This record gives sequence, structure tokens and C-alpha cells, in this order.
Amino acid sequence: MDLGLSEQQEMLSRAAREFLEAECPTTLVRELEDSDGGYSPELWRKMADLGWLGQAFPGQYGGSDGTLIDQVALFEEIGRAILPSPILTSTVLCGQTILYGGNEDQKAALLPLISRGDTIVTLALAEADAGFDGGDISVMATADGGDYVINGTKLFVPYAHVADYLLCVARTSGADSLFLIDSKTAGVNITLLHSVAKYKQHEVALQNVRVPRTNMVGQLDQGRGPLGKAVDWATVVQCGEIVGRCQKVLDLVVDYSKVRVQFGRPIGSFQAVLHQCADLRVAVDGARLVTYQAAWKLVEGRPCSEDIAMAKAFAGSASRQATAVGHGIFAGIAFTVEHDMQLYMMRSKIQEANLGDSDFHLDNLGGYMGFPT
Amino acid sequence: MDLGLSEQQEMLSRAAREFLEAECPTTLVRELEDSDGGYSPELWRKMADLGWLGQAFPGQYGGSDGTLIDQVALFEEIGRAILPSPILTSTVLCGQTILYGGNEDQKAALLPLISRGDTIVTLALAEADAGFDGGDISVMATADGGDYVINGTKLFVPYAHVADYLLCVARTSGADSLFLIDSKTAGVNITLLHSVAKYKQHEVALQNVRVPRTNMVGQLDQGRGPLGKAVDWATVVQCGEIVGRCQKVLDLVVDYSKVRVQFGRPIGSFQAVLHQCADLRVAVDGARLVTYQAAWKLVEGRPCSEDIAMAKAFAGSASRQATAVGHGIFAGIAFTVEHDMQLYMMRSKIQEANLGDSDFHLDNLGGYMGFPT
Amino acid sequence: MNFELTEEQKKFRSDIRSFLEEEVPPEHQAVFGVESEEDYRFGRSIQRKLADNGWLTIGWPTEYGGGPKGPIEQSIFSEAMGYGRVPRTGTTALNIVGPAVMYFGTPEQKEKYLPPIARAEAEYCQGFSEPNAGSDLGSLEFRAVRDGDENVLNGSKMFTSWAFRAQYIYLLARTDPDAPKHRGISLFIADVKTPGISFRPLPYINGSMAAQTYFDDARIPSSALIGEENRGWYHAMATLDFERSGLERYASVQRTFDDFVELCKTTKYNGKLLSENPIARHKLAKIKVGMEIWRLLCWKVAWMQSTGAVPNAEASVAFLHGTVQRLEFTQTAMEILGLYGTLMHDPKWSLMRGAIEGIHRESMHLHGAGTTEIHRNIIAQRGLGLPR
Amino acid sequence: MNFELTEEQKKFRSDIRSFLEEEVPPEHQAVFGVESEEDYRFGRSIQRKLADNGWLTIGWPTEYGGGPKGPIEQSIFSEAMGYGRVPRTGTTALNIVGPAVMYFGTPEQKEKYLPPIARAEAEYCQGFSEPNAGSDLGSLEFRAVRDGDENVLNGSKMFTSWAFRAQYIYLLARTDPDAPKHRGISLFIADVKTPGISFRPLPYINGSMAAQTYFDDARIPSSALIGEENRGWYHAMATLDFERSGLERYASVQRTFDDFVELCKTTKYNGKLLSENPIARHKLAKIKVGMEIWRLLCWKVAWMQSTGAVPNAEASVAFLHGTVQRLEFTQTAMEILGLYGTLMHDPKWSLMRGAIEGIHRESMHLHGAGTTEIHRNIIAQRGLGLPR
Repeated sequence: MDLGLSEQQEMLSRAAREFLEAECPTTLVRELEDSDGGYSPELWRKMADLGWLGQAFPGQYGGSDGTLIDQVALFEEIGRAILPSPILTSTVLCGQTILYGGNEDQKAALLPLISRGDTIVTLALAEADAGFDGGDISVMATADGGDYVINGTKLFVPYAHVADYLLCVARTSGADSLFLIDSKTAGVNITLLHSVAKYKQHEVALQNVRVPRTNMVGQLDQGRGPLGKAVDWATVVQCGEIVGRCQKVLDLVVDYSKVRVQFGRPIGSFQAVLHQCADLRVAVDGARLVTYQAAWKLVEGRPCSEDIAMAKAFAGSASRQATAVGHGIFAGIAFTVEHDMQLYMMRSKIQEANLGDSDFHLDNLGGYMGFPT
Repeated sequence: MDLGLSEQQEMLSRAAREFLEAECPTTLVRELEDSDGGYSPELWRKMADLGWLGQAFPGQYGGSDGTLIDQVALFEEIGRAILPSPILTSTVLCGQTILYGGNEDQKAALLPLISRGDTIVTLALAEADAGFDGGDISVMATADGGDYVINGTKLFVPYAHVADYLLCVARTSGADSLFLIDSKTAGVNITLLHSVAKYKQHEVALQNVRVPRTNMVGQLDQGRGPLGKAVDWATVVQCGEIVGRCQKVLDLVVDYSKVRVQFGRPIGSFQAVLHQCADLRVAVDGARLVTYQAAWKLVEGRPCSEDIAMAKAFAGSASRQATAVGHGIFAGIAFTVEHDMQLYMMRSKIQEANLGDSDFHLDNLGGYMGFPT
Repeated sequence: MNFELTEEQKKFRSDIRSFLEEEVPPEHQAVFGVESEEDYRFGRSIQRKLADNGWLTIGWPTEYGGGPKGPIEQSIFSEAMGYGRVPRTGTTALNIVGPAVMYFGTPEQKEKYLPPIARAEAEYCQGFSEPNAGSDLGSLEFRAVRDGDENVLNGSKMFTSWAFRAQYIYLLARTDPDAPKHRGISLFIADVKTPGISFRPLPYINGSMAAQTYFDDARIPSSALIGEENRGWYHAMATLDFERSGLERYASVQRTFDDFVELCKTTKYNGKLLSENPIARHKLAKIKVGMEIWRLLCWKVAWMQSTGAVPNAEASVAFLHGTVQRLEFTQTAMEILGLYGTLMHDPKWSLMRGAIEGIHRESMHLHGAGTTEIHRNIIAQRGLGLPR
Repeated sequence: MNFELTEEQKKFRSDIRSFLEEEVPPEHQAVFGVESEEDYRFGRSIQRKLADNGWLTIGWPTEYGGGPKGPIEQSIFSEAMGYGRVPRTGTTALNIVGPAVMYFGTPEQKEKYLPPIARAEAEYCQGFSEPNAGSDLGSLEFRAVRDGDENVLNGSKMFTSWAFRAQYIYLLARTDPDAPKHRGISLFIADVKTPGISFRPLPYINGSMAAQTYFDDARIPSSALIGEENRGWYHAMATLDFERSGLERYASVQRTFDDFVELCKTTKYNGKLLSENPIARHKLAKIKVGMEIWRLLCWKVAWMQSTGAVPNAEASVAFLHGTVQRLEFTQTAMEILGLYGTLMHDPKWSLMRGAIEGIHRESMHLHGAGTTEIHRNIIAQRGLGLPR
């Protein structure tokens, strides 16, 4: 039993923290909120150089052969820095889907580009009437000669405006298939949604979008297989990002509680403040452990559906708690835009909803526990 | 608008409180726990003399013409004193059912007896596989000449062992009917259940119990009508009893917090204690208001199903909170049998479950809100 | 006991509701905060009409042009304003400054300050909090020094809501630095155009614009002192009680809750109505209960005031419950909305014009009118008699 | 990173589980507390068998007849004991007194006290709390005055669990009344048969029997002083760390939770399985998450100890979460059970032998090993560095 990170992982974490503290202060986060791109291409390049963008790809595809545990450790730091970038959708969700489902040509062609940061891919899954897990997909892909013609509308597609490819989940004959759509293809219409934290997510309307059959990732009607595995992976990574953000909020309120004086005492000496900090510490510690446990089981190839559901369900509640504690303790100043607390709160909404919220995962967990639906 | 009790009601409350403080200290409650009867016949007699047992019956049946509001005010005091007696089942549940459903003969015969405390009636409704609201009743009543023959088993029947009559909900031809069963009738077998607070509730096994047709309360197959109205009434009364108990727990922890010194200060000056008291105050105030509102609407003949559901749902959560706060603040000593906190905690379990718990009423409320099941 | 209004009060409620329904159509309603200049102007225009109808100051004593009704009518008015989502303007003036001037002002001050407030012509901002005096307001450092028939103001005020709309700032200043904490403080009304006063924009996360306010040797006439010198703290506390029911806040949340319940009954997600989800059903029922408790706690304050009683812990009980309840509602609603909860007011895809996301931000206001911790202290110490 | 045990540890876990499954059949399991004489004797007999197998003191240093394993094995043992619901006996001796004697005892004391503990022959009770010293243990008033080669003990101890089973009471007494609060306290082991010691029965609500203990000029040999005079407070705190994972408590609740989930899958109410109720499903899933978090937090403490680190805030984190989690579980389970939650161990009608009602009472133990408030203080002050 070893519940700690390895020395190498600790080093990675420390380095990532130092890098992000220097390169991604919250002033940059605010700038990026107001930018069109929503991420810093310059920083993106540096992240590629650090090996972050291909962290979990095999070396043969330009990756660093990292494990999911390494990736969670990195995303704790990314969450801490609330770094805005397409890293989760491009390298994790799409990267892993291609890795699990793509053929050799696709992997060899795309993964090194993703890894180098030269290509951004984003997942187009959710639709107006269906959450991230799809439900019934209404976007249709119809075979037409050597091509497929895709029609329909995707929603909540992150960073579609800067993506080179959309990895689109579409209904084919019997079930769902995956298509890589070059985002410059005629008929692709991308509209930015007005989102919290000016998060760059989009409506993607697809009108007679023609895609060569060779752009299908995985087998016909079997897109859900590799996608499901990638979603599992990415969900754990998303938990890591949440844990990092919650830890940062805890650190911020603790630091503030030590120096903010009211009634002649630092507010951290008041039980009401102190106890909120203590309770948040419990939540963050718990969320971290259950997240790493899910990561470890996935790495080890053990059954981990329950663990992933537990991790995301609990990370979600820790996240709500961090938001409430942060705003409660910072009080008035946290209600101002110029205070950073709102940056963490705004992102909590995206991260809690992304890849299924607590209730979604609790419902899944109920199923795994053998409860009838 | 007048959200306060009338002067007369205030007087009633004060008098009831003084009476119960003198006549029903917790030492008596403990004695009664250990007694076979589970109530004090002597006190019962005095309660009758005070008019409590026919409080809400019309004067013509020996009652005091009180309203549901008067009764809630009285039950706040009864709850405060955690008085053990069959008053809720006999005079409220059964009394109101007879009042709503009984014919003139039955009312004239029974209500004055109940009111004088000479006769105790208890409701036999719940069964092993069905909660208090009945679901599918399995106890059957079969017509046989001028009689009905009743078979089956009732559970959780309070004070059955001292009841003169069981008001039994039984399945007749098409639906449920109500029968007054003389508890000494052959075939009635009463077994005390091992319950919290040594609450005197019973299994009542009915084996070929023969009841004259004249003992049917209300019309054949229409027992649910008067019973439902009585249950509504009694649910509000039950809420009043809960509010009184929670208020008492709040009073006890506040008093203790003022005098218990730790770390050189009364513990009430520690925010952790102070805030728990404040939060409990919010819950108790809220529970009281929503309970009286339900009572008032019922008295006024307005639609009040939603209000009753809200009252019991919220009283239940206030009750859980009072238990947790009481045990948390009294800490160690509350874990001992000799401390009174356990008396309040034990009764919370009965009162929360009685007449539907929070989840039951929230489910009802969801229906009233127009949500599909 | 009576949980209902009189016929006359019901008539008033119905009149004001009809008026607001007609005058404040959905596109003009403030889903949560007041964000735009247009919203603000619209809100003011409504208030002027309300003033013309004699409703705006319905809770004021008749001698100051109000009434002739009491706290119940005042509360009906507040509840209707909240439920109608009328953009909020002039609230500091109406609920705080007006009563203070009535109780503690000189005849000249009453004549000068009250009529414009009652006509919805004056806007005030409030200068109580300071960078180092938040929940511990008694430790304020802002100074007012008498110099002839003027007072010279120096210091800084935080969270000056409405600063850029206001003509006046109603403020607390330390006038006797040697007196015990709460005893050397006085109340003033300062014209915001006074030389030496400047504002640094301080936008709030709910979209409204406040300021940090700086006073650099700002000279105001000593006639702007409200009430007794060095008794300002006590005056301010006393006039807090004027509109304490919190019904406007409650009602605006209730409106959003009602809309949300309706949304859940009509919106399909993954092929099923949101209201068919048993977890959503259960949670919404629970929130309905909490909202009703909130309403009752607010009305209890109003009713107490109508009997001449001074609610104190009771107002904090209502406020505290409301703050917790609002947060619970918005967090729950965000969960039910899933990914749609990440949308603000998106012209095409938002549900309820982004109201849930907006009120979620609004619910981060966990500190309004004193932090929730302070309200807990008030309840425990004043309401329950616990030691300090 | 590795969340799994070694093969050898798994073998140990499997051995002890099999042993306990065989030796502690359901009718002998302690659903929550240890209520009867028979339960107690049975628990002792199991411990003696465990001692024979070399498992009882598996976490003790080899020099005292323990081990030769470490904290992980100790934790496996604790978890198995909890999950097996072995009636708890000898825990004060094994987890608190033993380690204290090992670390601070003289060679004579070690020889006298340790072997009987390791053989499950000695039972200890603990005399720390007093009527006026609960969470503020440092303010204890109990006196021990040196008189020749004896100490004369006077005062009263509260919450003496196991008093009526114990041969010894392990206690804290003030030996220097003039020293600062925590510096004048010493540790002693007193024979409960010492003249002047008497016990007043103090039954707990979980069915077990404790006592209030009175010392009236009780004379014990000064050789019963453990460690340095006036350093008892620090010795006691240091030996608290020996078994801090809390896995036994966690595992016993987990067992009840597992049983309860099974019950919900097999019990019909109103014609439907309890598990078909979507609200029950949702709540139980949530509790499963909380239970898993509890398990992980406990194991984190165990793992830290296995690396030589001294968990401090971490142990409080696990304890605090567990206390809250247990209460949430039992309150939820009581709600799901409806009227059945009002039954104790009714021979005919109880579900799970009344275990849910029982553990609900047990969960009122919101103060064990320091109140939850104290654990929050430890986390905040020692773990997060907040000021006192």
C-alpha cells in the first residue's frame, strides 16, 4: 500500500505548480476570459514542450507514456491554476478516444500532432435534448458513396472555434459512430454560447457536412466503445482538476483567515470560520483519495466503474462546498469581480456539470449497487 | 393577519405547561417507560378533567368545542413534556374519525366516554407490509349474517393493550371499511412490540374476530373518507407535538450552554455552539409557523393538503436537527441513560415516523405540485 | 390566529400586482440584479408611478406623506415588487435613509431630504463598510472632524452599491476617536459631488456596479449630521428595523423557483420531462417547503412590526434561513439543469434567460446585511440569551 | 501509488476474516455495543484465541511479544474485527495502555502490565474525563498527592466505560496544582479494588454499562506512576497516536450498511422492494460514497503510520468524517425503514435484529475521543495552521 505519489510524480507536480504560478497567474486567466481564443497559444506551445499534451500517449505517438495517475496529478495543478485551455477535450477526451478506437493510421497521424499542440481536436457529443452521455443522439450520419454526410446540431462543444477537428458522435445505421470532421469543412457552423467564465463552448450546426469514410474512428456503429473508455478516463482527470481547484480555494481561505482581523482577532480564530475550513479540508482530502483510487484501478485494469462514479459524485459535492465556504469566508470582497474567488466559483459550475454531475453519477452508482431502475 | 395565539390560547398553553411541569416531570416519563400500562391513569383522569381528552369535540358530545389550533397549542406542551399517553390515538385519530364518519348513535355513545377518559380507542391501521397510510390492506372483514368476521394482523398499534376498542381498518368487498372492535372480543391477540422509548405499540392478530355490523364506522367500503380527514387533522397535531419537543430541546441546550464552562468560558460563547443553537432556533420557528398555518387552513376549511405535507416534512427535519444538536452540545452526558436528552431523542424516532415521515410527505407534495409519479 | 390579509389588504395586493404585471413585462424584469442603465431608468420610472399612486411610501407615517397604512401593507408592497421582479432602485433611500431622517432628523432635514425620496427622485448609496470594517462594523476608521460649521471627512468606504447612480451617500464616520468603539460614531448625509469624494468602480459578480469610495478632505456642512453626534451607531441600528421582513428578496427567489418548477414540467431532457426525474421531484418538493418556511418567517417579522413589536432575532432568523435556502435552491437547480447551468443569458439556448445561473451568482451574496455568521450571533445572543 | 495490500497482507486479511467468520457467528456478533455479560465473555474468548494465533498484538513491537508486523497489519486486524462485529473488549488495554507502558514504562512495569494485556487477560478502563473536564480535559481537578511511596487519589472520573469489567483504571491526575494547566498532570495505573475507589453505574444509551468513578483517599503505590511525573498529559497525547485509523469503527458501520443495502434489495413495503424507491436508491448511493471516503481516510492514517509519519490532523479528518457519516447513514436508514425504525430488537418483527435503531443510538455518540468540535479545531489549527 502506498497512498502517496511517487517521487517522480511529486516532482512533476511541483514543477507544474511552479510553471503555472509563473505562467498562468489569475491575471492571465482574466485576460483569456476576454480573449476570443479563450486560451493562450503561447502557453499552449510551452505545455506541449513540457510534454503535457501527449502526457498519456505512448512514446511511439510522440507521447510521454504517462499513466492516468500522472495525468491526475498534473490536472490537480491545472485545476489549481484554473488554466483555460482545450487540454481536457483535445488531449484527454479526444486523444484517449483515438487511442482506444482509432486505427494505426489515425493514431500515427493525429496523436503526435495533438501531442505537439499543432492540432486541436474537440469532442462534439452533447445535444440540446441530451446530456453529455448522449441519450438518444439525433445528429445523423448517412453513408453516401465513400463518404458520410452528417446533419444535426451539437451543443456545449468546447473550443470548437479553435479546433482543427471535431470528433463528432453521430447516429449511423443502428447505433453511434465517431467521425473526425475537419472544422473547415463546408456546412460546419460554429456559434459561441454565452457561458459562465466566458467559457468557450459552442453550438455546432452541421449541415450536409461531408466526411470521408476513412475519418470514422472505430468501427461502424461501435463508437460508444472507445468513447466510453475515454470518458471514464477523462472523468477521473476532471475530478483531479476539481480537487486541485478546491485545494486552492481552501489554501486561499486559510491564508486569508490568518491575516484578516475582525473584532481584534484574525478571523481564523473564530470557530465558525475555523470549522468551515476544517470541514472543507475533510472534503478535499476525501475527494483526492477517491479520485486517485479510481485512477489507480483504471491503470491496473481493475473494474472501476463504481470508483469513477464515486469520485465524480464526491468531487462535485466538495466543489459545491468549496464555493460556499470560499464565498462565505471572503464574504463581501468575494462578491466583487476583481476578487479571484469568483473565478473559482464560475469554473466550479463548468467542472461540476462536465462529464456528468453528482446526481448523474449517483444514479449510475445505484445501478452498480444492484438497485433496479 | 395575526400569527400569534389568542389570549385564551396563550392562557391554555401556559396552564398546560404549568400543569405538565408539575404533573409530568421526566422522572414520571421514566417511570411510565418501565410500567406495563405506559401511561398514568391518574394523570389521564386529570387530563380528562381539564377537558383535554375532548378538546376538539363538540359540546354536545362532552367536548370543549376547541379548534385544531387549540389542539396544536396543547400538543406543543404535551410534546414539550414528552407525556406518554394514548391521547393522540384515542382522542385525536380515533375521536376525529368517529366524528367525521360515525353515525349519531356512535358519536353519542363513544365521544363522551373518550372525552371523560373512560374509554380508550386506538387505531389499527398499519400492517407488516404497508405503512401507516395503508397501501394495500390485507386484514379482511367478511360479512356473515349481521356480523363481520375479521382476520389478519395489524402492526404498530399504540396502546392496544389498554384500549377498550380497536378502530380497525379492514378490507371489505371492494375497498376499506372501519370497524370498532371491542378489544376483549375472542380472537383478538395483542403482543407488545419491543420499541424505542418502550413505546407501547403492538402486534394485533385478529383471528375470526366477530363484530356486529353496527360497529362499522362510516359506510361500507368508504372508511378511507373519514379516516383520511382524521389523519390530516392528527398529522398537524403530531407536528405540534414535535415542535414542542424541539423547542424544549432548544431550551435545554441553551440553558446548559449558559452555565457549562469549558476552557474558562460558558460553552454558549463558542461560535460552534452558538451557531448550532441559532440554526435550531430557525428550524423550530419555521416548523411552528408552517404547522399553525396548516392548522389554520384546515380550521378555515381551505385546501391544505400541501400545507400538511409541508408541515410534517419540515417538522421531521427540525426533529432530526434537534436530536443532533442536543446530543452534539450535551455531548458525553447525553450518551448516558440518566440524562434526559435521550428521552427526547428516543421519542423523535416515533414522532418522525408516525403518520408519514419527511420523505413520505415530500413525495405527496411532489404530487400536489403537479409532478408526474 | 389568522394567516390571511384583510379584504382591504387583499385589494391592495391585487391592485399592486395588476399594476406591476402591466407595467413590468417580462423583458423588463430584473431576473436577479440590475445590470444596465436601461434597467435602472426603467426601475426608477416604475417607482415614480408607484409614488404617484401613493404606494411607494405606503409604510411611512402619514406626517411624512406616507401611508396611511402600516407594516403589513409595506410588506405586501415589498413582496409584490420582488415577485414582479421590478428592477430595484432607491431602496437605501426608502428603507434606511428615509426612516432615519424621520426619527432623528431636524425639521429642516426632513423637509430637504424626505420629499425627493418619497417621489423617487433621490438615490442614495450607503457608506457603512470599510476595507477593515466588514462584519466588525464598529471598528470603522473613517474620520469626520468638525471644523467650524463643516465636517472634514477622510477615509475609504467599501461596497458602495449604487455609487454611480446616487446623489447622496449616507455614511457612518468616527467623530470621537477616544470614545469606546461604538460610542464615537456619527451619521451623515453627504452630497456625492462634494469635492474630495471619488469613486473607484467595483463591479459585483451579479452584474451590478458598485464602488470603493474615497474621501480626501471632503468638507460637508455640519447640518448634514443626522441625529445626535456620537450616537450614529445606535441611530443606524434603530433604523435597520424599518423594513426588516426581507419579503422582497424572498419573493424574487420564489418567482424564480415557480418559473423553474414550471420549466421542469415542460422541458424534456434525454427524452423525459425534468419533472419525471424522481430525484428532481424530491428535491424540488423539499425546496418548496424551505421556500414556504422562508415566506412565513418573513411575514412573521412583518406581523410583529404591525403589532408594534420590534423584531430583532426574528429578522435575523428570516434572513439567515433565506440565505441558506436561496443557496440550496440555486445549487439544486443548477444540478437539475446539467450543462444548461453553464449558460448565462444566451440568446438562443438559455433556459429562463439564464435566470438560474444568475441567481446562483446572486446567492454567493452570503454576507448581505451582515454575514450569515453575524445573523447567527444575533439570534443566539439577542434571541436566545447566550453569552457573548 | 498502490491502493492494494501485499500478497502476504492479503493472506493475513483472508486468514483473520475466515477465522472470525467461523468463530463469531451472527448470533454472537455485536450489532453495535456490547450489552450483555455473555457478549463480553464471548468477546474475551475470541481475543484469547486471537492472542494464541499471534494476531492480537500484531501491531506491537516484537520486543513486547507483538508483531512482527506494522500499522498496515494492525489496521487489517482492526478492520476485520469491526466488520466481523466481534464484541469489543480490551481495547483500552491494547490500544492505549499497552503503548503507553511500552514507551514510558519502567522495565518492571512492562513486565507486570504488558503480558496480561497481550494475552487478553487484563481489562482496563480509562479515567480521563471528569464532570467538569470534558472537551477541556486539561482543566482536570482530580488530585494525586504523594505521601511516602504512595499516592493518595481524590476526585471523580466520568464516563468510565468498562468500569465493571476492568481490573485496572488508567488515569490522569493533577500532581502539581501550581503548574500551568497541562504541566502538572501525571499518568497512573490503579487497581480498581484499591480501597477508596467506588463506582456509580452509568448506563449508556447504546446498552453498555459505564460508571462514574469516585476516589476517596485511595492510596496506590507510587510505582504505578507511568512515565515522568507531571508529564502525563504529553505522554497521554503521544500514545493516542498508536491506533488512530479508526478502521474498526468504520468497518462495523460498513457492515451494517452492507446488510442494510441487502435488506433494501430483498424487503418489500407497500408492494415494492425498498430498493425500487428512487429516493432510497439515491440516498444509499450517496451514503456508499461517504462510506468509501471514510474507508479511504482511515487507511490514509494507517498508511501514514506505516511510513513512520505521525498522523495528526489526518486522524481527526477521518474521525470527523466518520462521525458525520455515521449519523447521516443512520438517519437515512431510519427514514427508509419508516415505522420499522421504531422497533428495537423485537424477536418477531425487527429487521436486521434492530441494528439500524441501535446504530442510530450509537451515532448519538457525537463526542467520542473528543467532541467533533475538538476534531475540527485540531484539523484547523494543527492541520491548516489557523491561529488559536
